[in-house]
Amino acid sequence: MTATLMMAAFFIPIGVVPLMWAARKMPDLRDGLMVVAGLMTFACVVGMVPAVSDGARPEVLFFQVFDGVPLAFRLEPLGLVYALVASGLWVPTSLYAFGYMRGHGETNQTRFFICFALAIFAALGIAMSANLFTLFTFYEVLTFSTYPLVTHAGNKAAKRAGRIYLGILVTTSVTMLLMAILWTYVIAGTLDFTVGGILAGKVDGPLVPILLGLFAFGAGKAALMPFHRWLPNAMVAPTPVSALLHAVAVVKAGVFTILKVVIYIFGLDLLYTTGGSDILKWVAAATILISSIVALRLDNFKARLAYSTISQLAYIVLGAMLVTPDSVVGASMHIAMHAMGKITLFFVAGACLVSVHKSKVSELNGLGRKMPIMFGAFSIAAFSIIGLPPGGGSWGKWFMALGATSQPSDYPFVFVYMLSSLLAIGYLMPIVARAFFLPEKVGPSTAHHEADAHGDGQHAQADHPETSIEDPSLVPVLPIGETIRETHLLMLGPIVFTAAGCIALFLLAPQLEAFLRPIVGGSQ
Amino acid sequence: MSEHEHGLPSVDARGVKRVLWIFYAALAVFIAIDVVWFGPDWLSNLGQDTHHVESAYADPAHADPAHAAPDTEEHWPNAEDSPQDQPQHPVGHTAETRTDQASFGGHKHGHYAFEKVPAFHALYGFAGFVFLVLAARVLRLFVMKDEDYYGDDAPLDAEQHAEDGHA
Amino acid sequence: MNAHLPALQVVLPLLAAPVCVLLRNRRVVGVWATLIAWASLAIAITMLVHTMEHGTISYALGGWESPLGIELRVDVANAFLATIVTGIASIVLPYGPGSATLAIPQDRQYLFYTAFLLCMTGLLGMSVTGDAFNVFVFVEITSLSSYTLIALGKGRRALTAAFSYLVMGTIGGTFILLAIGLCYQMTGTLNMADMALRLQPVMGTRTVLVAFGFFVVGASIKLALFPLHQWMPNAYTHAPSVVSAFLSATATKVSYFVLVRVVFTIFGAAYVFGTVHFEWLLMPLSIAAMFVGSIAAMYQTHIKRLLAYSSMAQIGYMTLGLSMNSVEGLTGGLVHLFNHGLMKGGLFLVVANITFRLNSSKIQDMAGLARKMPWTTLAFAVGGLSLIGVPGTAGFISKWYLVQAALMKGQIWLALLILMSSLLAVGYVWKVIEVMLLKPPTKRVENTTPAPLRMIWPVWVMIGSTVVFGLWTTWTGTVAEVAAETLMGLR
Amino acid sequence: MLENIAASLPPGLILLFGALLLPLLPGESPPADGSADGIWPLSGKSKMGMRGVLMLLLPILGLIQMWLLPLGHSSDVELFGYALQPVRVDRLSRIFGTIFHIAALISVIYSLRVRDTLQNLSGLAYAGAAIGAVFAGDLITLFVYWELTALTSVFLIWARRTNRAARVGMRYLIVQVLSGVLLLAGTLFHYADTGSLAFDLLSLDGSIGHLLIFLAFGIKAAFPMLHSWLEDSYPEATITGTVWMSAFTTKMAIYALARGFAGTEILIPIGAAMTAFPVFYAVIENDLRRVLSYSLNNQLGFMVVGVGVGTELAINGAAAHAFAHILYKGLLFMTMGAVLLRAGTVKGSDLGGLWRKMPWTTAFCVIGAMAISAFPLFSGFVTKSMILTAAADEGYTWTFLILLFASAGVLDHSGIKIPYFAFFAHDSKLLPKISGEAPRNMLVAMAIAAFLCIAIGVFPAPLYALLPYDVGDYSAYDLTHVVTQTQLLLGSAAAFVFLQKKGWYPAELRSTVLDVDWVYRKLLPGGLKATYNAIDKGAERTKAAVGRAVLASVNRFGQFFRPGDRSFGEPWPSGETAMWAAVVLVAYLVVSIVSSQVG
Repeated sequence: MTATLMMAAFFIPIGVVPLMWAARKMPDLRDGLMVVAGLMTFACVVGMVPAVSDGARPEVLFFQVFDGVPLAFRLEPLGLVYALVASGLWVPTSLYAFGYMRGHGETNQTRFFICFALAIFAALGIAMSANLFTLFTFYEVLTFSTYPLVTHAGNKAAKRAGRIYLGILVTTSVTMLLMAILWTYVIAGTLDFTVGGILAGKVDGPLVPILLGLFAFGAGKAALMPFHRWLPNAMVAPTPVSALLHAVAVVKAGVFTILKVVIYIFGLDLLYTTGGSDILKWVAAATILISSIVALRLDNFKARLAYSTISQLAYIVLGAMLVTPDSVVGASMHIAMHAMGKITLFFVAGACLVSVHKSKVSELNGLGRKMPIMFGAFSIAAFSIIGLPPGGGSWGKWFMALGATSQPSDYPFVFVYMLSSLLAIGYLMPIVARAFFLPEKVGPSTAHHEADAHGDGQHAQADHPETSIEDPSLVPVLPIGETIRETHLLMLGPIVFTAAGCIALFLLAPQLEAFLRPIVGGSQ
Repeated sequence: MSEHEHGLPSVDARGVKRVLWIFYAALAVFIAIDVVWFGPDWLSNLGQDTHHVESAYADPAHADPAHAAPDTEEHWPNAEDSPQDQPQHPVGHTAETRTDQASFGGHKHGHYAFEKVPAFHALYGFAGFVFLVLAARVLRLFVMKDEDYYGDDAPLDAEQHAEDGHA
Repeated sequence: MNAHLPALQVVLPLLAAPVCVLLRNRRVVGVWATLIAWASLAIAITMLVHTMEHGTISYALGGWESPLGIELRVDVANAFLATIVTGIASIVLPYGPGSATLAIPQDRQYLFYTAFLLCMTGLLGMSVTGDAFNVFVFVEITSLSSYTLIALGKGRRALTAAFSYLVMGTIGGTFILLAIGLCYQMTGTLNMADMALRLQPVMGTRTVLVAFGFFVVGASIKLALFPLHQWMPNAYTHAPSVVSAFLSATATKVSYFVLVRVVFTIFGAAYVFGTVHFEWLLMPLSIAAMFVGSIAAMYQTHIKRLLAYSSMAQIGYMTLGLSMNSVEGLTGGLVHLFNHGLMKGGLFLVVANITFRLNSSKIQDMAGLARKMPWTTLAFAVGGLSLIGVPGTAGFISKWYLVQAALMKGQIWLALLILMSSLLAVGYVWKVIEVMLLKPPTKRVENTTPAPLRMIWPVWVMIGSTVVFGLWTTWTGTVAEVAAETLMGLR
Repeated sequence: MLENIAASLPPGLILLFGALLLPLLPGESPPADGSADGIWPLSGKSKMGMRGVLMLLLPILGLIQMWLLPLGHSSDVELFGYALQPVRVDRLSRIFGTIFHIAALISVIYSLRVRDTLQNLSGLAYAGAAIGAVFAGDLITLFVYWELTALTSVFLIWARRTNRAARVGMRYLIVQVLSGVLLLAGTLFHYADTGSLAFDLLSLDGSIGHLLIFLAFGIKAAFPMLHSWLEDSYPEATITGTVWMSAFTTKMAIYALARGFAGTEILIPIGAAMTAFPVFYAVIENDLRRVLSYSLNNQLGFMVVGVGVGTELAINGAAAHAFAHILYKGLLFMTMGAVLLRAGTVKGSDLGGLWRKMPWTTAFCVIGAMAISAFPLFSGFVTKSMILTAAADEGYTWTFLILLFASAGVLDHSGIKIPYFAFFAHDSKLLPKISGEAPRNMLVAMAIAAFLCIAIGVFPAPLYALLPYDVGDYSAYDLTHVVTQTQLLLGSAAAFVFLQKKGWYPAELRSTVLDVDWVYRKLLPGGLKATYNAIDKGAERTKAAVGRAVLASVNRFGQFFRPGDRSFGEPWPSGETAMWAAVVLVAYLVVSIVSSQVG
């Protein structure tokens, strides 16, 4: 039964693609199909929660590809959490995307939504994969299915971003991740995710850090420095893409891979006893701090959020590299926590762009007065990202930092987590302060379309039309009262929903923790 | 001068003087109480230290909070309101030493001999105040800057330096 | 019945070729050739199944037993190769008319089919024969027919390309003939198996050394090993696209197979890798091919030439697999032989579609093609991903085996080089995809229409199979592994 | 039954969540923009409205609910397998809870006419968080409330809606959250060490966790060198915001110190230093609300000393002093707020003679000044003396003398400077522009606070009954105390008269006074900016250089591969290819010969 649900969840996102293609001439039907598919997928994933929580590990084996390496799926709590995040946020993002894409007058919407569904399909494939080969397969599918999304604008900046995106992701995954996978295969003879790891007793000495390094850097989607450049560049994509994919599905695929490798390939004991992750801890810590500092100085809204994402991803990597049960569980929790928070922030950034044509932090003055609900949601999500109650992010951080207290050599990382909170305040709270408390600036706004979201000086090409409202029913403002003009309901709804999710995760964190504890051998 | 500008009377110099006189009188009264009431007491005790309570921290058992640990569970009076059930204080000191000092009148009490010097507090206050003000004047030489020294009123935008997509 | 299959495999297309000349009508000829190809495919698959289950089939031509008579010897490897050749032919031939209408005058199209069938005969002959001299004969049949096929291309440069190929091919053929002659001189036999036995006592001689050298260089020219690849880009560029598709998918592959045969069957791994250290020459050249081919491809402005240089790089992978002298390596080489045949054949068919509509193979002319020919563009993208070696496509499987082989030999640097060179493929594939997807359409593209269905389905059969064989490796992986073990004498 | 309802609710939550209802009630919407100098305008009409009713109800309800909880009440929950105690009622937490509710009520009355609902919301939520914190029985709950106080209170600064306020708010928030994360880190280490999360006596025993928690408390308690956030931020909050802020954060920290580090001897010198150094700054500071902030810092010093001494009397003294202090410091900030509202500034250099226009405010200010200066019959007298006595009891002679000196200093900056320069001295040029007395609700709030200042001073018994320990027969009103304290005050005042006459008393000058925040406002940003610029410039140069080099080599490389004459991308003539065949053949022979030599 659970296996059926698993396959349903896996096939619905790709099954809806031909239907959407068939309905390409009827945008409402096409978009409706996507929402229905999203709801169904999420329902399937949620349906598996009780069983998995009771210890079930549904498995589906397609066929052997290499000797002992099948294309196979097996769901465990960590994967289910990732699947829940990816599928659960798909519906709100879809709704948001309808408002955004139409409000922004984007072209090629069918291609956009189809690639979107493919990306979700790939993310679910990653979440449910039973071995590294399956995971790698869908990892690459995710890379290539998101390329058309990143380059959606089709202008010079988008093309450049697409090159960097593909260049870094493919280079890292092929030269390092694939190398590591094959190396593991040659050493261990299997690639199955196994509780306790498959490498224990088979590797030692410097090979452990080398192999782990290949995995960690090879999962370029985790944006560990110095392979992080693709992420800010990918921000030329339309905001729904930035929100769901580059804050949730894609980047989480990277850290998810790292977590899976640490837990199920190496096993925590092996890394803890050999100290194989010592160097990577510092790499992650440096990434956290450097990217936060960079974020402090960026004026472009989405770019700032992108660097914040890099920093938050490094939290998770650091949590994984601390290889204590607490930190690994915390890192796993943080996948959900960060997803919920960051998607909200991106939604707000996109709504600012569409509704009031602002793409820079310095242009946000006074917007909170006009859009109190939206910026209230932003504040809550920002708290979550910073790691303050009542945002869910504080729990993830608690457990990761708790893991760092296990041995004195890890003590510095407690402070890294703490310091990064302060830096996060530094780059997020000014937005709140400006929006609510500074008088609105008068004067020409600089951002008229998405192309400027990537402010590398290469402004939009002539082939990108000026913003026009494709659908007059979607005027992107929602007037409430005299002074309040919120963004369109299709965007505001998801924003409120995900912000509420941040608080919900704060309250539901114990359940999440108990659900995830078995991945490190804890009790149910 | 302000009188005409504001159309309001300025502070009456005589009024100020009257207040000051009251003030001087009060000061004199309190010094007098000290000298007249407590004076003999002071003279008789000159040269002797009054009862000096030893520091609780002189006793290592008290000084080291670790020793107080067994008490920490009931450190603060949780359950009981009544005084006799007051739990032990971690530092171990109680109010007993205070019993002889609570009376109004009688001889001047204090912890230190210098406190018994007549008008000690008045003098100490005067000296302390003068020192404070003069020291503050010196301090001013070092720490006083322009009002907009930090430039906090400037628009926030100046703080954005980096090109986007930097690093 | 099964015993006669090897002979039938060669004889069927050989006899069918002259029939084309008699039939003349281009439609009838097209159907006839297609049927022959399908029949050949059926034979090849039957042989493959048979050999997988029962082992080698040996067929004495004309009843003369080897070593005196000519032996057709079909083991798993041979059958595997025959299947590839006939399989590709079966898809390309039905497609033929579309391309042919463009490039070749209608009244001479029967010649195309005749030459095609002859070429197929030669390739199949090379695949199944157990006789060294036969190899030369079939090499020449293949070469001569392929000169014709290339020369059928539009424009005068096709003639120069064919001529250049002819010169090089003749040199290669001559080298092979020389080598066979030297071996014959030393052993007095032409049967490969027999030759291998009789060479053993004289292995130390200079003659054998030189013979092997001539074999190697001759075969290397035929399979376009760097730096002897020079005939290839022009030939593929100027030949009709459908011919490029067929030749790129089969001709170089069969030549590769001949080299493998020579190495393992005639001279033996012990001599080649133990004494001569052939890998010292082959491995650097393969690696150079991988890199130089890919980099050169990146700089091309014509899509067919781009694919040709890409082929050169891909051949490097195959020879690299050979040079590793291990079952895994050879399996990788053989799997790649099959997979590359599929994807390169498919890609050339895609190009055929595009040039059919655009009448140009310049990359710049394909701007914005994704909007006008979405399925064709998608096919190119999938084929390109396979060239890159993205998981889920056939190219990934080859890469997996090769890297695994390198790692099992402990050659981590080699594994890294393989992976890095595959990255270069991203460069040249994406150069095209970017133009098709992101550039605003040119006038030429604006006025175009999608290719007709009859030209799209063969493309998708080829491209689709790269995806199928990218996930379902039971057939390719197992067969190639058995073939490799057979070749290396481990079975 | 009431008790059961009350028991189901942690104290503070009524305020915390009740505040969130405010925007939902009908009320006047704020004007589109703030006034010129960022002071949010008050409603012209005295209509209270639904929001006002709710605001008044919340602290009262909260106080009732809190008092319905019996001593010893605690609620226990398990979270992540940790035993947590979100509510623990004992006498220490109850006295702080009580005064926090009272402070909230007074602040509410003071803020009744603020039309910017966000300010009121923040203030109430802030009070709720602080109340929650003092009832927290475990460190995680404490951390949550600890951070909430920071998050809610920052809006009271930002609400001024100026660039300066935005900056100050950011600095404030970062420091406050720094305290929070230190608390969190300390909790982590403490938990790793002991496996317990209970918030009880921690003590500085050399463990890193306790040290971090101590620092966390120290930041919020404004220990010397960790203090400048206080003087930086409080004067920059809105008129009502400063009143709210003056009550909670620092006293919450005092509570936490009393709970966790009572009797920690290092607190005594720390506290003594805290009482002393701010008074120097207070003398030369021009902004009167900043003067009060220094004064606040100085008063905290007394409490810290009390906690450090740690005897029952000392703890009682600290708690009582916190209680009294919240009232009189609130009162003083309220009067200065009224001045700021009417005069538009609280700069000593610009003020003077305001008693003519604002007699009631002047009177309340004088009462507050006398209370803080600890004149007999005022609240400061009955509480501060407990701390001084306790310190002397335990033989901390130098501490005692410093506290005495600081008491004289308090008289200077709060007792004299504030009322004198604001309301008396020479008449200000602003005087004609001042429309009159403070609004009535503000006066009511001030009156309540002033009444309490005197009431406590005259009848300290009810306050003593609330204290954590039994006060026994301690009384502030014996002759010695009264005489010595009055002498001290009058002597100091005489010195003021003397200095004033001599012209030595420093004039009020428009200025910025540097404090330790210079390090992070000037030194660090400057250094960082220089570093950034250097990095940027370096990166740019490297980028340009590398870019050029790469471009050149790519071009050269490309020349070789790009289609064209004699390049790799173009087939060569057949002859050349044939030559390559020969080359390969030769290469083969070389290899084979070499290998035969080797092998």
